[in-house]
Amino acid sequence: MTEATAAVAHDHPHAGIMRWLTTTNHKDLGILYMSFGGIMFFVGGLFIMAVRAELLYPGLQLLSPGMYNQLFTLHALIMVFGAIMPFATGLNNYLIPLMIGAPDMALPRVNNWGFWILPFAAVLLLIPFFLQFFGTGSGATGLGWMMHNTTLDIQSGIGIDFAIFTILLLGVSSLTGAINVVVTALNMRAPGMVLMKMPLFVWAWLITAFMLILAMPVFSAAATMLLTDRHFGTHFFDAANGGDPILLQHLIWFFGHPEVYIVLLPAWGLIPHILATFSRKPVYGYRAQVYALCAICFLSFIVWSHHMLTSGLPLAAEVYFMYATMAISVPTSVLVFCWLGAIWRGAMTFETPMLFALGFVAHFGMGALTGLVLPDVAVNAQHHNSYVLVAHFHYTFFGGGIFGMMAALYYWLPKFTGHMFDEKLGRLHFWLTVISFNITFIPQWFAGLDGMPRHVADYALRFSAMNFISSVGAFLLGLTQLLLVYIVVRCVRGGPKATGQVWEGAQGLEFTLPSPPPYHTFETPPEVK
Amino acid sequence: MELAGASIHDDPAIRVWRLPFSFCSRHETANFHIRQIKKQLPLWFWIAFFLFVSEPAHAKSIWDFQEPVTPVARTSLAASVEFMRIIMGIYIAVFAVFAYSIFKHRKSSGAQPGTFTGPGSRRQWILAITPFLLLIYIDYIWMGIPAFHAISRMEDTRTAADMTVKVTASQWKWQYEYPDEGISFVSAMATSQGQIHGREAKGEHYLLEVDNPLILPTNKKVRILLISTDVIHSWWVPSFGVKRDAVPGYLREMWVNIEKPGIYRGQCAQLCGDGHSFMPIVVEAVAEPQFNEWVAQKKAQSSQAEAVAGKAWSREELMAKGDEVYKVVCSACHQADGKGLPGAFPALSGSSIVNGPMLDKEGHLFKDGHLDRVMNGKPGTAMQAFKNSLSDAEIAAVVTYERNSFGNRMGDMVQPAQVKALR
Amino acid sequence: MNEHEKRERRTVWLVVALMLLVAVIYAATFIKLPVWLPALK
Amino acid sequence: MDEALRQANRRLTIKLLLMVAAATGFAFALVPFYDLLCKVTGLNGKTGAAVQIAQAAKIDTARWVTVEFTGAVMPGMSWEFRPAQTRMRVHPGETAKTSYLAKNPTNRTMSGQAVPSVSPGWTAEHFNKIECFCFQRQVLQPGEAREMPLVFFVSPELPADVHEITLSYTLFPVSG
Repeated sequence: MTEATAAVAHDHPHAGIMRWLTTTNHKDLGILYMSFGGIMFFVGGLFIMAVRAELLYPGLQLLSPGMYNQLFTLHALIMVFGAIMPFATGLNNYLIPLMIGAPDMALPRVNNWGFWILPFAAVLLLIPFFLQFFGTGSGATGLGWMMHNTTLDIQSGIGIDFAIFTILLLGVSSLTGAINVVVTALNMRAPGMVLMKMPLFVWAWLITAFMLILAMPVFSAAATMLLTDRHFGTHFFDAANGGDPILLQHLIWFFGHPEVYIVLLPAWGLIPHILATFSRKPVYGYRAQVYALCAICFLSFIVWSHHMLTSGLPLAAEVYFMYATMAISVPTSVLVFCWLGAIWRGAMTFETPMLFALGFVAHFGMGALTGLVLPDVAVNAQHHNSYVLVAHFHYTFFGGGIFGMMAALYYWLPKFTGHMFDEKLGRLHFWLTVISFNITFIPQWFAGLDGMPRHVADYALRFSAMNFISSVGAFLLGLTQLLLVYIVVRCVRGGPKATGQVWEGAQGLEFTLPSPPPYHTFETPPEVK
Repeated sequence: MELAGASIHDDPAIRVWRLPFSFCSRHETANFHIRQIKKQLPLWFWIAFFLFVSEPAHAKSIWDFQEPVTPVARTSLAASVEFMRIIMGIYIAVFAVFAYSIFKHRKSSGAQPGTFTGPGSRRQWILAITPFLLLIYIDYIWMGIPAFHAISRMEDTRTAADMTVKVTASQWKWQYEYPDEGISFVSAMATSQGQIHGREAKGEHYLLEVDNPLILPTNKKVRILLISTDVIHSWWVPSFGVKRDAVPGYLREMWVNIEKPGIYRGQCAQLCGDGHSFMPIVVEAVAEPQFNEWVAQKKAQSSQAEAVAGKAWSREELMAKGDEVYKVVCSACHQADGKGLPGAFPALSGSSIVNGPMLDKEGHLFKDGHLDRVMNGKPGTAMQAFKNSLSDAEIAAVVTYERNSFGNRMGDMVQPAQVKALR
Repeated sequence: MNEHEKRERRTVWLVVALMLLVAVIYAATFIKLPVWLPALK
Repeated sequence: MDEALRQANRRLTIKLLLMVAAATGFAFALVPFYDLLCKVTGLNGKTGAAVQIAQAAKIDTARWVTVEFTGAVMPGMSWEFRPAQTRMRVHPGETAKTSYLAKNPTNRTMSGQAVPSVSPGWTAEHFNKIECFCFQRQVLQPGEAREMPLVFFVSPELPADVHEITLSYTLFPVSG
């Protein structure tokens, strides 16, 4: 018996806590992943609240610079690896088998393993941060999320080593998850569902999984090399013995750039579902979107050095990376075009998921367009490592990634719980998020254009006004998210019954099931025409 | 010569960071900030007004950098403004269509959903392809060609430079060197810890002021060589439009040609540890005659210092001078009474290093001895190599002073000439 | 061999192939990238 | 739980423990393995960089290239280290000789390793060192000063755009 059939053979879940610890059921694991992502979203948010509180006024009020560095580094690592990626993985766990008519993921036990690595990785990352309050060690890593400075001199102590082990663990977790997705999507589809009929969300995740498989080992290897450099006397990144500190940047950005798309692709995959549902139209430009996603996947691997245009690359490399990066705008605009096509001449209604999807398009559009400016090397010399960059990637990561995840959450929440959420509160949450998000990040453009570097705990007086507004916006944005908790908890507890279809225009196999779907689904595969 | 001012190392609060939450914000400083912000608020409203209301003709004032004073900065500002206009244009065009669709194609206004899944007619295909052709045109021709010229100008090696300046970055200061003139000095932040921690009012150039600015002549092509001696730093003056990393062990270069005299301020732009925010760059651009005057003056100073170092100093002279230097350079960490700060900065009083040997019989520097520490610093700590920033006489004086103060009674002294020989 | 067994076999091969791919990239980063990348400097 | 299942679980536990032990062992074996790999393949410069012998390169007397020299000392080295001259003008292809001065003013025998770097970086392949102190570690006795010679030529293939090349040596402390 294989794992797949073995899992199905367990008819009933364990009771209580054992159910969640031992589960190999894709729906249970999906919920675990998503809950973990949600919790980490608030942990990472809390950290950035402290950072923004420090930046409210010029001068050092609350934090020492070392503490400040730790807080923004942990914020970034937690948000990317702890919140957005696990949440997207949770969605794929829950939805891919339902969307392709499979009984479960192909490797359910591996799936369980992949999830249970995550809490330990998170603990490992955070341990040094808390230990310092008890006088042990010098705190967590404070090098920025990609650790792109040479770590040999910048920070001794255990923080970076713990971060390295965290990265290695996350690598294992992501890779098992990715392999699982690839195998499931390629091998477990219901009869009749050819690849070109696979829902776009599954396509996006299949491509994401391939990106993970290609990029994550490089990141793990870079982390291992860093570890051996720090403790075992190798000299990969140590200039003293022929190593090259810039090599570390190359390796890390070789992963780091695809990582940006790993965060965004799942959202790009689910946006067409939502737009189509609430426009009551079929998906627009399905093939074009699949090809665009593939093209972005390919391009993301050949443009990494645009993150290091100020590190002194040769002229030829600068020109190449500039033009290659600009090429990404073409497949990305194909996606935007298809999103426009999805709502054009539809019959739209504006429930919360639709609002978030449209908010995604508007904010991601801003992030993407400014991304068109940044590769221009001359302009990049000005924008690189300034607050312009901070604003830019928050428009893509928050305006893209998180808005997408929230759209997905609202869209499938009635399917997961069987209850409708409070629509009024959902809309309130959306508008408050949009307003406070823009109050937070628009001023950062101007601070950056005016010459404010990022990663600074303190700033010159000319940046005061912008930072004050930005901090106030950030506090609002943080508070607003508490509303999301309230909405989700209330929806889980009860509320009006959701139908199987949930939304009037919803299509797809997952909406042929009752809400919530039974513990085991599609044990006999459905026939797809 | 001016002495290095208090730097980030001097601040006990930064070292004692097991207590990160020091609630030292004072009311009067908070009021001060609010006044500052009120003063700047109209600017913000103004910008918001232009961003959302005005036509692109005003766009230049929105997307302004700090005043560009080099050809490269002017080029990149122009490119940035034009590019920003283009993307705002694209954004407005695309989202106008979105907005139209959102208002027209709603269920509540009785719209009937279409069933199409892609462009149908030839007209629709043309409509679908055009934006992409336009985008490619923008990417590779409209902005792409000027961008190429801008880069080749930025990396220009065709024209020879008029002079060279070498910048050596270290945590958290810059050392500037004019190899052809034989001038070298260290430039560190001059803002006081009191201002940073809200005990004093913040000055106009808070965090953007240094003890020794880099002096450059205007209208000269200056090649700037960059290197680091610890981690990666990045040298950035927004008005110059150039930014480049200083990498340990690897030489990098860029160039500036400043067209307008003035004082230009920038900061380190690569996260480089705790003092990253406190590593400002100040460049004073002056006309060539003034620059030559400054060089002559610097040279006179150093030959004067050399002459002073050449003579034999009496103990009294050394002690008096040492007291002076100690107050400015050392007392912030090691304290006025030489007792240091337990757990953060070691005491000099009764220290085994201060009370240990500094020179051996042949006159060689005792490795890790007192004089070696003062001259070459201790890696990985706040104790920096003062031979880069202090003169022979100053080092000799302060070392002699430390060995014969705070209850230390070594009784010996060191002459500037000896220090000179040990550099 | 029925359809089910065929699928199982495919699953196993796919997993093995993907894991090999991961291992190769991981090893190549150590061995090859330091050799390739100097070309970029 | 039936007996068969319990037995199967026990076997699995033992297998997993063995795997952990094997993985730990492998991790320890990696260091000698890596050393061997480096020795065999010459990776990471372990075999030492080969000195390029000047071919009878044609001297391009029509062009001048300015070569600048500079030096940096890493913290922890109490040495003085600087070029004997800051710049010289050479013809591409012409063999030139200069030197760096190093002095160990301390009372301890110390060794350092100079790591070269050329700017603009992409001209490094056109900058050929025939004799260079950077290939071996330099040991200086207490108080010893040494003039370290450097013989080089700039390749005639150097693009015509380049007029200035800077050579920098960073002196790193060598411990152990």
